[in-house]
Amino acid sequence: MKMLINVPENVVADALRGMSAAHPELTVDVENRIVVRRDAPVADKVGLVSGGGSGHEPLHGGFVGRGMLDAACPGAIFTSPVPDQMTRAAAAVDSGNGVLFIVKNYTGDVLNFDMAAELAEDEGIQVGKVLVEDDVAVTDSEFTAGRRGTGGTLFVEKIAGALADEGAPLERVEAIARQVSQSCRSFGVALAPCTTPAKGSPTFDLPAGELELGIGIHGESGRERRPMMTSGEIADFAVDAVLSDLEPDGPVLALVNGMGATPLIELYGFCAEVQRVLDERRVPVARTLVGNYVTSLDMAGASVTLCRADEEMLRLYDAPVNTPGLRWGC
Amino acid sequence: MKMLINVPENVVADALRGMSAAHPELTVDVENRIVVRRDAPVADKVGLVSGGGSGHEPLHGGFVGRGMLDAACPGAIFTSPVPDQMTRAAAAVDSGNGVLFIVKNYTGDVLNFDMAAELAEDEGIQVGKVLVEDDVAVTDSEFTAGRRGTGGTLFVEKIAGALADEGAPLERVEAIARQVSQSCRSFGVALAPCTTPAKGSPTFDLPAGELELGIGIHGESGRERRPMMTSGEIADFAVDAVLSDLEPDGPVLALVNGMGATPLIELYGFCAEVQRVLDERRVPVARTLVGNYVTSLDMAGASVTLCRADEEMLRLYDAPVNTPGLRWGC
Amino acid sequence: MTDLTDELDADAVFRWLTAAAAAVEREADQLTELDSAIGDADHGTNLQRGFASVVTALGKEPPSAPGAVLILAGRQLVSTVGGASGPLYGTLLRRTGKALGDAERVTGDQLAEALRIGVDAVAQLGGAALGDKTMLDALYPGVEALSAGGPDPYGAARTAADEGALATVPMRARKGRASYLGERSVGHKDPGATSSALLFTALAGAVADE
Amino acid sequence: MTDLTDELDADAVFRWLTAAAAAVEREADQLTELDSAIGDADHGTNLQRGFASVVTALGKEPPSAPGAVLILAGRQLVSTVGGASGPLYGTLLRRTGKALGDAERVTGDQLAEALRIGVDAVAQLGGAALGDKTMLDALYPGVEALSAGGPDPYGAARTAADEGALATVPMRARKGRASYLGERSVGHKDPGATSSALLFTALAGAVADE
Ligand SMILES: Nc1ncnc2c1ncn2[C@@H]1O[C@H](COP(=O)(O)OP(=O)(O)O)[C@@H](O)[C@H]1O
Ligand SMILES: Nc1ncnc2c1ncn2[C@@H]1O[C@H](COP(=O)(O)OP(=O)(O)O)[C@@H](O)[C@H]1O
Ligand SMILES: [Mg+2]
Ligand SMILES: [Mg+2]
Ligand SMILES: [Mg+2]
Ligand SMILES: [Mg+2]
Repeated sequence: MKMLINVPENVVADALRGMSAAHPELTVDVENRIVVRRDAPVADKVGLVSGGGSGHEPLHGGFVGRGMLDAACPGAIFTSPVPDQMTRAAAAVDSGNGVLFIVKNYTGDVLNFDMAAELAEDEGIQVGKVLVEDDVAVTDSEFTAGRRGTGGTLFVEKIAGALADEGAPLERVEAIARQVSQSCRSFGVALAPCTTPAKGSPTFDLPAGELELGIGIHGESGRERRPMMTSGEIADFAVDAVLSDLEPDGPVLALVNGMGATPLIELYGFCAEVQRVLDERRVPVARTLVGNYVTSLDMAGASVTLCRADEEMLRLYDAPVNTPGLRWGC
Repeated sequence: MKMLINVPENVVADALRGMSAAHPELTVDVENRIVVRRDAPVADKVGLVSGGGSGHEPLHGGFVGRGMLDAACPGAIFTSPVPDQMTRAAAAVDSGNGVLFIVKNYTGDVLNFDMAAELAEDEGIQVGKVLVEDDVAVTDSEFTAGRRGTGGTLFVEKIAGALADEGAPLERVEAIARQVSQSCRSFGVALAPCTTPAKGSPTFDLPAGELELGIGIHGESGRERRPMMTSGEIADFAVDAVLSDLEPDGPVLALVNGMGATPLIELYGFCAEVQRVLDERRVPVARTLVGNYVTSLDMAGASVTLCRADEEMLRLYDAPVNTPGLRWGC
Repeated sequence: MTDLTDELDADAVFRWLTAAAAAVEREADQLTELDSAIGDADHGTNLQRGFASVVTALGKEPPSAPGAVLILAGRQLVSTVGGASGPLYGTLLRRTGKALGDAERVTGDQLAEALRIGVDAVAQLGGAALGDKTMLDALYPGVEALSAGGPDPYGAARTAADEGALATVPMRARKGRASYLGERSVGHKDPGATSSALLFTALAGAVADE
Repeated sequence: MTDLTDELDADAVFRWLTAAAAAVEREADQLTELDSAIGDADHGTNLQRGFASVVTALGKEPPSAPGAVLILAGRQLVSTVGGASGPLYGTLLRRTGKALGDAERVTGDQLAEALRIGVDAVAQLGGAALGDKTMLDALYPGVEALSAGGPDPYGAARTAADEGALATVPMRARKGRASYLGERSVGHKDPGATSSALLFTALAGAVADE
């Protein structure tokens, strides 16, 4: 597998150097692996910190900026960051109003962020935490590490970021983050696996003519393998999987997300089918976002995230955001 | 090759339906294949129309909106649109101030846009035309159809769109579009070919351990095949190819563009190397844009576009833009 | 055997274009494959789409003059094909049709002369010349052989166009997308020349059916 | 043969961890391959990075007590590994080290007891139990066999940990990333259990060198 890289060991550091070159509005600490808003800490504002394994770009580093994250901590590829990163990030963004950690529910992320929270609290920083656990493909959370955090992360970071931008206190920012997290459900499919630089070969085999249903965003294979389906059939399957868990009774936000290597033209076509299914199920869609936002390196495929949205959440979703990966209203 | 589609014949129409669902700010005429700003025609403003084969998304449909294009005409995959589309689009966006056609230099695009211009002029619409021809991989333009239009299109559409947004007359908008076009040079490489839905198999064979230098954006193979290179070596080669043709004596705009299937983390790493080479060559970089903007379906690889930028061009580049694919300042 | 003094009517032209559509349909994958080697892998689907719509349009209200049939077909190609071949083939048929005027029957001589005008228009529009590895390398030999007359001018045109298409293999492309490949375009048959040869084959078949 | 009454010093622990680093280095591809089947293909590189930095840190200023060596190593793992295994192995070594206190020499019995405290801490931090198809399925059998003593307790621990790791093959994962696969996790050896077995192998080797 060919990659546009120097050596596997330096992929994350090289990318951070590139972010630094392209985004003067960010402070990128390549050595310590932290991406921070240049104007941090923002006075009288709760600081939002997220992070996780690299390979999901633009998540999380691409969501640092006004109206979203104050800092992101990228780990090695598909490997949660270490506590030192989050502690350092918390110190960099805390204006005295506390810091919220937004954590995708993976054992590694949870453990490392927990350790970081303890350390940051030792340093006198008030820390809130919210878990994103939106992947309906993972059932029986009693017999698993619990639902994974995937596409819903974007909505949590966007909406909580907007409330923080308005100057709300930590407990309110944490509460809305939790509300959004609990209102999101996702389902993903892979048409082709991804290849990590360190391994250099696909993370799983997927025969021609088959697809994986219920994949994660770390190259994990899915819950089930089936003969290839059309875009319309995939939309039926994915949307129904999400809806059966979410049961929305009002408008939703929809994210039609690419896994990295699926062309935008295919994603838009898939979006049309997702919209069709939602119409058929009489679910009103308030906003639709289409693109590669929560990716899995060069995996081909897509995920659908739906988020039950009340008026306040919609208002905050629409609020200005200015980050490399998501930008509107300013 | 698996794709997230229904049937190959409907890929473009399905994508347009998806755009329509996701972007209420656009009017998408699926049958006639035209994407138009919902508020078109904008009074007292020159209308900007572009288009070309599909498969390069977000180009061009994703660049319709305030500060960039007024309409886009997507053809079949990798096939220039037909004159009827551009004529119709011109009629839809003309406020009486005339329309500028932005045309990538391919025989098909040139011929079809020329025909459309004639027809539009017959209908009393004033039409200006500008060719984008920035690809330095195509040399000896005496013995070829001339340099191809690739990544530079984004700069032409952005900067001319900003001037049009300020209410400048057609001749000035056309003049700056031409100036930008002449100030841009690009070079692209492929690590893996793309697959068109109709053909269903890769457009060329690229053995493991080799890459194509000087590829186009239609799955054409390049000018040269070499053993695989590192990101740094590719940056050296691509930037030097561009600089030897461009010879900038002041700041440049840089576009580090993904061909579609290259993960963003690799693109940012490549961006770091491009920046390094430009530093070494003492070329000041005024702005850097990194992402998948002018793509070639699921091709893996990247291109570098540099654009000599004077004060005015920089100001217009920074001006507000609000499109699905490029958005800032509003 | 049909020679150049024999007359053709609108129906003969209609059969020619229908046969061309069938040939394009049959050879579409092959044309796309050729375009994949030195272009962008769409020539077959482009012409398939275009000629299918020509057949539909002619089926709806077939004009009664050969010229009008060609003009309608040409417009249809322009409006549905796109790419380089759409305007070029569209121009070929429209200009040929215009040159035929509105006579209800035309001789083979007249058709040959009109075709030459059509091919010249293609050369002018595309700025290409013989030997540039384009459709012209089949169109010119084809129309040349047709004009030369003889006992089987349509068969001769077919053969000449076929040979012309084959002769593009060693050429280095100087026009169209294949030109970007430079030396690497050598060794491949030009897709447009190949489809142009199909047009002459279809023509020979259509007049033989008369 | 070393038994549990024999004493170990900081150097022995240093040799243990150095041997562990070498084993991880040697087996990294294998560990990543196992993680590829039921995880995210990074366990080998994770531990490689972590243990390399342990060796570097210990090389700079090696503490003089076994407990301190383990605490430093554990901190190093927490700060460099990330993922699930970083905090878990970091906790294992830190808690074991803390339990050893700052004696300059400790008996095998003391080490076995401290290791059990360390493994319990891993179970508590990760919320996993025996049979969940995690590192615990090698750690518990290993520490159990070590505590049991006998003529070759370190060899017995190595064997027990190896067998424990192997016994994860038929298990269905209930913790960590492999749990997402449900039934599909059955039939694969757990990468963390495999690396845990390497730790016991390294320990047996290090005390045998004494
Ligand atoms: N300038 C030109 N003059 C004549 N024929 C041309 C010219 N450019 C391209 N062609 C013909 O068009 C063919 C390609 O058609 P097609 O694949 O449908 O369009 P595109 O190149 O836009 O994809 C070429 O094989 C060649 O024969
Ligand atoms: N909750 C847990 N308790 C104990 N061990 C665990 C737990 N979760 C994961 N593990 C162990 O961690 C190993 C995976 O480590 P690694 O691949 O480095 O981390 P990650 O899963 O974050 O990629 C698994 O094979 C398993 O043995
Ligand atoms: Mg991991
Ligand atoms: Mg084409
Ligand atoms: Mg073509
Ligand atoms: Mg792992």
